Amino acid sequence: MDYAQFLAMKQEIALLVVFLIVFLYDLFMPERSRRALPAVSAVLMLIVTAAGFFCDYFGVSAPTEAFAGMYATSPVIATIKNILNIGMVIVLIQSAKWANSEGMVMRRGEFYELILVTLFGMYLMISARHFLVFVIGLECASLPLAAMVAFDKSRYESHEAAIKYILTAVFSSAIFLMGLSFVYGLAGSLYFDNIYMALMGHNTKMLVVALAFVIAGIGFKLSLVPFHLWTADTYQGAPTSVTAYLSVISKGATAFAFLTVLAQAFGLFYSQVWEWMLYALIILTITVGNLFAIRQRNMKRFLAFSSISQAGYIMLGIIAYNALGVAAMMFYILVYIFSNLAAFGVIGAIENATGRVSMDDYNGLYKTNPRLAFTMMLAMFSLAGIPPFAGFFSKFFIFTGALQAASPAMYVLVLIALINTIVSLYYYLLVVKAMFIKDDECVIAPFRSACSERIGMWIAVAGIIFLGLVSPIYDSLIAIAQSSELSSFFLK
Amino acid sequence: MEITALYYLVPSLIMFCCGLYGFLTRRNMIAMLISLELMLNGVDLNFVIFNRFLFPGQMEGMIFTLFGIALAAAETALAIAIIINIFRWVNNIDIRELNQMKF
Amino acid sequence: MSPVIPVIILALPLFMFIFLGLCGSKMKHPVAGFLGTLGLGVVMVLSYYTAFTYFFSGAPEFISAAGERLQCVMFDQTWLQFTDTLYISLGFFLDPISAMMLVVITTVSFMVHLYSLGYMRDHHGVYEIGFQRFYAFLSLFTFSMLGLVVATNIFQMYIFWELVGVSSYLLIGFYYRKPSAVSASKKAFIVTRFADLGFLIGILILSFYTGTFDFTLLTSAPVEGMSGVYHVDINTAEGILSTFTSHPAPVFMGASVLTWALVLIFMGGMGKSAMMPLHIWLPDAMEGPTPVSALIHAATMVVAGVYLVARLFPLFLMEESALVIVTVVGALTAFYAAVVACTQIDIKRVLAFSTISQIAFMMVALGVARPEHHESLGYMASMFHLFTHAMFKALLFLGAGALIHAIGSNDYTAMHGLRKHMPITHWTFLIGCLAIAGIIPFSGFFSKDEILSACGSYSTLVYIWMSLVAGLTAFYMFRLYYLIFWWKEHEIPAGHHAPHDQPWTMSLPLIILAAISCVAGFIPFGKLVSWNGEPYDFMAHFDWGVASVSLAVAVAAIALATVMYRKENALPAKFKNALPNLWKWAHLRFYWDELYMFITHKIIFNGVCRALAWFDRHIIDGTMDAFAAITHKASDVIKPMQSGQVQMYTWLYVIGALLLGGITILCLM
Amino acid sequence: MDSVGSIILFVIVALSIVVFSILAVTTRKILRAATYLLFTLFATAVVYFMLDYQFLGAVQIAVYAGGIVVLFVFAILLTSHPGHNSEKLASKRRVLGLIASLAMLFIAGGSLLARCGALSVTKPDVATPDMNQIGTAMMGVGEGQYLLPFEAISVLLLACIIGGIVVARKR
Amino acid sequence: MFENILIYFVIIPLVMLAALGLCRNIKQIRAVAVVGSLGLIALSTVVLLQYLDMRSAIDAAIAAGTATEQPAMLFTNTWTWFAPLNIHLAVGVDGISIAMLMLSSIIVFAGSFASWTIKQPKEFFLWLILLSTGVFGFFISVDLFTMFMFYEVALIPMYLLIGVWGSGKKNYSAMKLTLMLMGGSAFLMLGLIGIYYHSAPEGGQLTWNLLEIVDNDAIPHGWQQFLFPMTFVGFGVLGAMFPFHTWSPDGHASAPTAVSMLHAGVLMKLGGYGCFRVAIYTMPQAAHELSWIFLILTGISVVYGAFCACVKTDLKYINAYSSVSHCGLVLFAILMLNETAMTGAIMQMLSHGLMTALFFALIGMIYGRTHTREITEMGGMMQIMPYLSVCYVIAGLASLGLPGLSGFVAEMTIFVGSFQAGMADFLAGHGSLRLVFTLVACCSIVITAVYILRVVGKLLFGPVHDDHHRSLTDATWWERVSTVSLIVCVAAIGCFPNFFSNLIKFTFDPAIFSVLGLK
Repeated sequence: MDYAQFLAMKQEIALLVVFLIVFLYDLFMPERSRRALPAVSAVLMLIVTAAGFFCDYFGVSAPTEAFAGMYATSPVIATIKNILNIGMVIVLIQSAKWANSEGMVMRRGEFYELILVTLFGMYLMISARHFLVFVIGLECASLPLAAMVAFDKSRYESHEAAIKYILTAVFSSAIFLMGLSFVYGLAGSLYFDNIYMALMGHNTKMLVVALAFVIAGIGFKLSLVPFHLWTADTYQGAPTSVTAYLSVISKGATAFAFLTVLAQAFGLFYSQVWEWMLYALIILTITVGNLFAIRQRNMKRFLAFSSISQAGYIMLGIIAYNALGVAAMMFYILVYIFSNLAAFGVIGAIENATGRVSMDDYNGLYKTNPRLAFTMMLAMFSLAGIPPFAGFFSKFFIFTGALQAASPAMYVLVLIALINTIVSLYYYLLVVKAMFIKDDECVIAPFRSACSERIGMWIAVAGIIFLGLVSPIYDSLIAIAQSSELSSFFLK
Repeated sequence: MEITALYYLVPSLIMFCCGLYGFLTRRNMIAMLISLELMLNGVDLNFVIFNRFLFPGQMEGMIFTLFGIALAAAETALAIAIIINIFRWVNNIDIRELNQMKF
Repeated sequence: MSPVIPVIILALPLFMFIFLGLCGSKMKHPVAGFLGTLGLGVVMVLSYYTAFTYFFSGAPEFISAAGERLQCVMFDQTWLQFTDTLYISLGFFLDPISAMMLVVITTVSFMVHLYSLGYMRDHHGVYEIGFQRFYAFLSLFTFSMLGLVVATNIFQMYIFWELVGVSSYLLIGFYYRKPSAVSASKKAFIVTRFADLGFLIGILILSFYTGTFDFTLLTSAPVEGMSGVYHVDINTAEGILSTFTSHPAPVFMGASVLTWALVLIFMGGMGKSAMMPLHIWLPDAMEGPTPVSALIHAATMVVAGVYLVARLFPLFLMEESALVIVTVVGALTAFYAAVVACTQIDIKRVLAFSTISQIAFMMVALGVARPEHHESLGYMASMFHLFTHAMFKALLFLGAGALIHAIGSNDYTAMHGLRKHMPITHWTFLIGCLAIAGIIPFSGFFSKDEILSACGSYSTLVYIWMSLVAGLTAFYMFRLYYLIFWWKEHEIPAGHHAPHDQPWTMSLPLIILAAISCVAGFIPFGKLVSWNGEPYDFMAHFDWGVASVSLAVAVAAIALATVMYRKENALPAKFKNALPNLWKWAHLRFYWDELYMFITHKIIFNGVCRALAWFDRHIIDGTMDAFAAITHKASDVIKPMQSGQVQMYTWLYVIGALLLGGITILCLM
Repeated sequence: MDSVGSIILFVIVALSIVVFSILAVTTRKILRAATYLLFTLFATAVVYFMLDYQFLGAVQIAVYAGGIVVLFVFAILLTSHPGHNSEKLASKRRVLGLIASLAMLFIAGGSLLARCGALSVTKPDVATPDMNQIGTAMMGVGEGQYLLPFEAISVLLLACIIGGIVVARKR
Repeated sequence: MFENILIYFVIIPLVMLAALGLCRNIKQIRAVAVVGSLGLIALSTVVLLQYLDMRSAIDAAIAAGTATEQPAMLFTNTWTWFAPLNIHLAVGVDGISIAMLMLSSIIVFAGSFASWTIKQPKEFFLWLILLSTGVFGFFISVDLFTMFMFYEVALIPMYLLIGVWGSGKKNYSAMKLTLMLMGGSAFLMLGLIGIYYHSAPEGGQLTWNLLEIVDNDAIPHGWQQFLFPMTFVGFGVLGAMFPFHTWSPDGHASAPTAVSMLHAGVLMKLGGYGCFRVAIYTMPQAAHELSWIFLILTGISVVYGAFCACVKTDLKYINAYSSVSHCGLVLFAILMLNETAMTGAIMQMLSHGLMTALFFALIGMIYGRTHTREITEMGGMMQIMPYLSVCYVIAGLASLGLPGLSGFVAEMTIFVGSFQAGMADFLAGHGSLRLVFTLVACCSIVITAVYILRVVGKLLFGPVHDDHHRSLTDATWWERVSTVSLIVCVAAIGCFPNFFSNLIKFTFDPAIFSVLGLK
């Protein structure tokens, strides 16, 4: 028994330490100091993040495995976790006002605890090299979220969203497990590496069905069409901070985990099976997400559909199946975190101040709250991929990664994705239009948003502006991706 | 006559499909959860069967089932908590009436 | 001769245009007019000096030892390089016809400048609005016209060709408050622009095959030992013909490519010179101030087409068919215009049709010119007629202007019996009429006679035809003359002055031009101008038979006019009633305008433009909008997916997962 | 060659799984559905026993039958109105549900049948893991040992407890 | 980084943006706009002069035997940006780019004056200058990535500029314009990435640098067949190529004055420039083989736009369709793959840029006074606002190709070049498509005259239509500055075309033509 193996899980441990501190802080501190809980958790996360960047997590410079290959970490994994950490910090900062609000005080501590646990679950998903760990990670990342979605007790929507979310989540995990049982039946093991080896030579219908179920199960978390239908309702109903968290962190983590699963367990079937499955799913996801986004008036619902189609773009990095694609995907996730959080920051600020979330409420926002409008506009432009904002670079790189394959099918796929960017530009511009061009009698009155919200938005805006222009960020990501253990799968 | 793995798989699969059917058709949310349990149970059975018949030397399937049961329990508990919450709001647990958010 | 003077000749009017255009509105009216006139006077003097030097100095670059007149490129500056060989240059080309044109243009232009000082103000001495602008435009026109005639290459000609078109547009539309003037100017520009399209394509064809725009390379050969000096050489034109025939595709749609090129170029000439069927703009152009009509639409610009054909005459000689087309177009136009002129009421319209008819005479003369017939007498005759016509037609127009200025109307019905009130106008007008009618010894007699004898030596049919037209000319001119100056004068309404002669600024040009019309016929034109530069003794070829016949025809026509219109009588009405349809058709110019209106408005504007605009808005733009609409529609169609029912969500989820697996299985099988 | 007794037992258990599953999802009375679920779970436990996984069978009965079903019953009693315990199913939904579940049966079953060669094996006669082995596996870090999932699921369960409390708490 | 003069074309606008942020009142904003655009004009002049100097110095060196050939571009410099993808910030100019830079700076200058009294000036100039940053960046870039980035930077401010400051159905137009142009750039992005992946021979270092791509000449033939249409259509949309031109009428009609000026004057040139610089430069064989498709489309554009302009009654619509026609001519000429025609195309870009900017400036000024753009509701403007009317006539004459103004030289160069190309094709038995469409395009000179004179006649001449208009005033001094600066440039090109022609022509890479066997 070598329990020292737990030391390989530095990031997870750091996170659990944060969790524990928050837990204890919430338990034992007097009510007055508990108001500082958001700040405490944000600072702690910030420390973890900074440690990730500056101390390289005490040496995760090479791929490491633990628990006989059940758990793995490597620079690329550490990086993606770091990216999630950054998003987490912003989410924590942005949630402060809401968490300290009247109705939330009772549940403030639990919110931070649960959110940290879900992040832990995502870490596990990313690092898992065994399906049991993966499943636990997946559940860990979804179940507490259901509780968080239901946090807004004063709003009926919150409950409806929660029940929709948890029912679909459990259902999808049933389907996923079904697929997994087939995989097990074929391979006789749940270790990714063993599956990879055992499936060599197999190409049965059972495998295809299993893959379809596995993809469906993970696609649920990524909100790939047609497994996405919970997304909009849940996003709309959930508290804004939770929605933000769901839309960026959860999605980013799952995307990367998805890649890991597909590459490391089913890498052999890339060109025969799952490339085509993803091909269809990406087209569906981008298109349907866009088509629904057009008609939305509720900002959160709107961003839900936008995030669905963004997930499609993220998937391009997976289907590219090369180091460029992985780097582009990480970069995309990073940029997406900042852009989406900027948007949610604005939505949250406005919701907290006025309780309004409809796009029509935003009419003429620029006249009264120019900075909020500007932030929102930058977020929209970044999401739409307009230079010089970061979204442009991430889109460009992800397309570049996808096209490295140079197959005609990939060109068609990218073309469809590109055409969809026009549709997406349309609805992002609708928001800009509402804020800058339209006018309304009942414009949201000028207000000063909370300090925490401002900090969150400033960080997000800085990211939107600088992430793309400052090239070392992407350069280092690509260096990491090229050196990663995933690269060895791409060659096979 | 020999009872092969295939025979064992039949009830498990049917259980899964029944659960699916129930989940898709029942109005009562708790009934839906019950159906979900059926599905999860079917899956568990699958694991066990595969383990026992095809890979008897190890116990991954069994362990997985063990964890699966725990997961099912956790899921159910949380789901029921939320359902009760809903019930407090609308005094009803008919899933079809939970459609305020749509389109 | 140094190139300084040519440069000044071109630059001064341009400068005057810019100067008057920019600063004119800040000046007093007379100052602007005076400056313009002065500038033009200087240009006129310099042009006279240039022409005189060219014709009479005997300098070796102008005339060879054998007495052949040479072509001299005074200067040539590359303006726009297309390829190594193809480039547009701006230069000054001096040869007999350009020297002659310098004189014509500056003379008439100066007269008009002078005349306008009086004309462009009302009876109380108040200047017209835009008086300065008027002079600026006149300068612009003069510049353009001078640039056109001294062009060293066909593209320079095209450039100035466009510029005169624009000047003409601006001047016709001078009274821009009058909708009729605006539409007339528009019509003039567009019709000539259409013709220029042909011109441009002709140039493109010609330049593609020959690889040059230069007239000197198209029609002439350099004179040994002197740079920039050339003489007309038929061998060059033959070389070009062989270039065309030796190309892989020498024939296009039944005609040789050279013919196509020449005919297209001639189309440009037809537009500017108002040949049928592109003549419709000229009568309308009379909406401009009368001095403008005199300058542009009688004396100078409208003969540009003739000048163009003359300039390329050696090339036209290479293609018999092209010359035949020139002849036919000219002959038909001459007759048509003459007939129409007999029925017009507006005196300027009569003069306009007369101009068309006379220019057609020049065209015919070029068309029938052949070296084998009297050494291309037609060419010389055409140029001669151009010269004399410019003078007497300018005279007639300026006279008409004096009448209009006095009466305030263009219709002869408002005039009648003015000979007593306006003696100077009367006598000068009469001289003009006699000149155009071809009565010895006025200038028109000589030039017309030469044209007729050139026709005669080419074909009897053309000769008889043109003689008939000459008779018609005499008839309608004297009809006009009698109607204006004879007949019973109108009552003068109380409080109005009787019409009277105009101030000296208007009378002096009339007198000068009348004097020139009287004596110009005696200029030994053949000695100065001939197609190949070799002097040509006209008197040696003079055909008294032709001369007497034409004189007899003219006299007979005048007599007929006298009988009919000497004083008010029933004859014209009887005549009109005898041939009502003919009269009506002629009066309405044989419905050419209506035909054009039909084509342009009904077919092109309504049929093409509106249809295209509709197509654009509804089909093309509709398609683009349809993309958006389809997207929205698709969004509506898939809306039920998001029904809010979890069970439907999961149903779709399952079906999606199963389809994903099922279809992949099917595809793999 | 299995004994007739085991065949009969299998048939009975399989039939009861099938029948009770169907009943559980078709019965109108929700409490009955919970009961049928209980029966199904019991039958499943019997299958586990038949496959020599005694520990698993015990867990199944204890956790599932004992824990979850009781939870269900409480929930049902908490949320049901007197006399309101039956539900009507829309036939359209039923058709859709039937389609989906039959398609699932067809595709999943078909894909299993496609591998019927490999699956047509009888129960191999090897010893199943005993409690000791299971315990070691749960606490080990080597190949085929599950300390990490074990620890992870504890975090998950903790989170679910917290979440459940927060959600269920009235305020 | 700052030793390269070209980079200042981006830095100056950025500095202007920063300065705008500090501005407190309209005077300061105006000062920033004017000083900045003057700085840009000065900068482009300096670049021009230095460029000519350097060219002649190299010529001398060649004559002396110390140099072998003229480099394709001068002032080249690259700074690594995204090293793994070999993306650089690469700059360099040749005569064409310089011409475009000068055009842009002049129009920015004129546009600043044309929006002297705009409401919300700070935001307006913010977007306007952001737009010009994109434009300048595009013209100085030789790296496909940065080029594309700047291209899109230039596109998006249009949405807000039209949406906020526009008129009429501005929302619809702004959206349509933005979406269609971004649609074009979708194809473009695909094409550019495709070019990148085939930019080097097997095993070579892939590159985004145009000059290297041209040197490598490695794009396989089959891929050219695919990538050429992508890039050409991508840029062609912005060049208002039929049938992708419909954003232009609505967009221009709704845009505020300075935006119309910049958009028609400069942005649409991005399309033509890109078609030439990217599509044809890098893929000459495909250009040669596939040019017929686009020749048909652009040939249609030329006459189609002109015909449509004939029936429109809204001044901006007329001018927008006229832009379709003129810009069609640009693409048309580029596709002739003939040096003369291409030179003409670039000159046409200059010419159209200037005169259409002038047109839009004037229309804006007239609209600002009369509050209508319907020519049926106006008339006799010459009596009311003679200065503006005269400028309008000059713009019209330039547009219909009056010698001495810029339109003539550009069109004639195009026609001569296209005709040469067409006849060469025809005589070599390659079909008569080029020839026929050259003749069709020539017809546009007549149609142009028709619609220009129609407008001039209805709008400026004739009696005053609406007596309320009599009280309107003529141009203010800032409007005069705006128009005069454009008119002077129009006349300068028209009077001294050879300077511009040589500037442009000199820089054509003969390699392209030798590939095609055309020179």
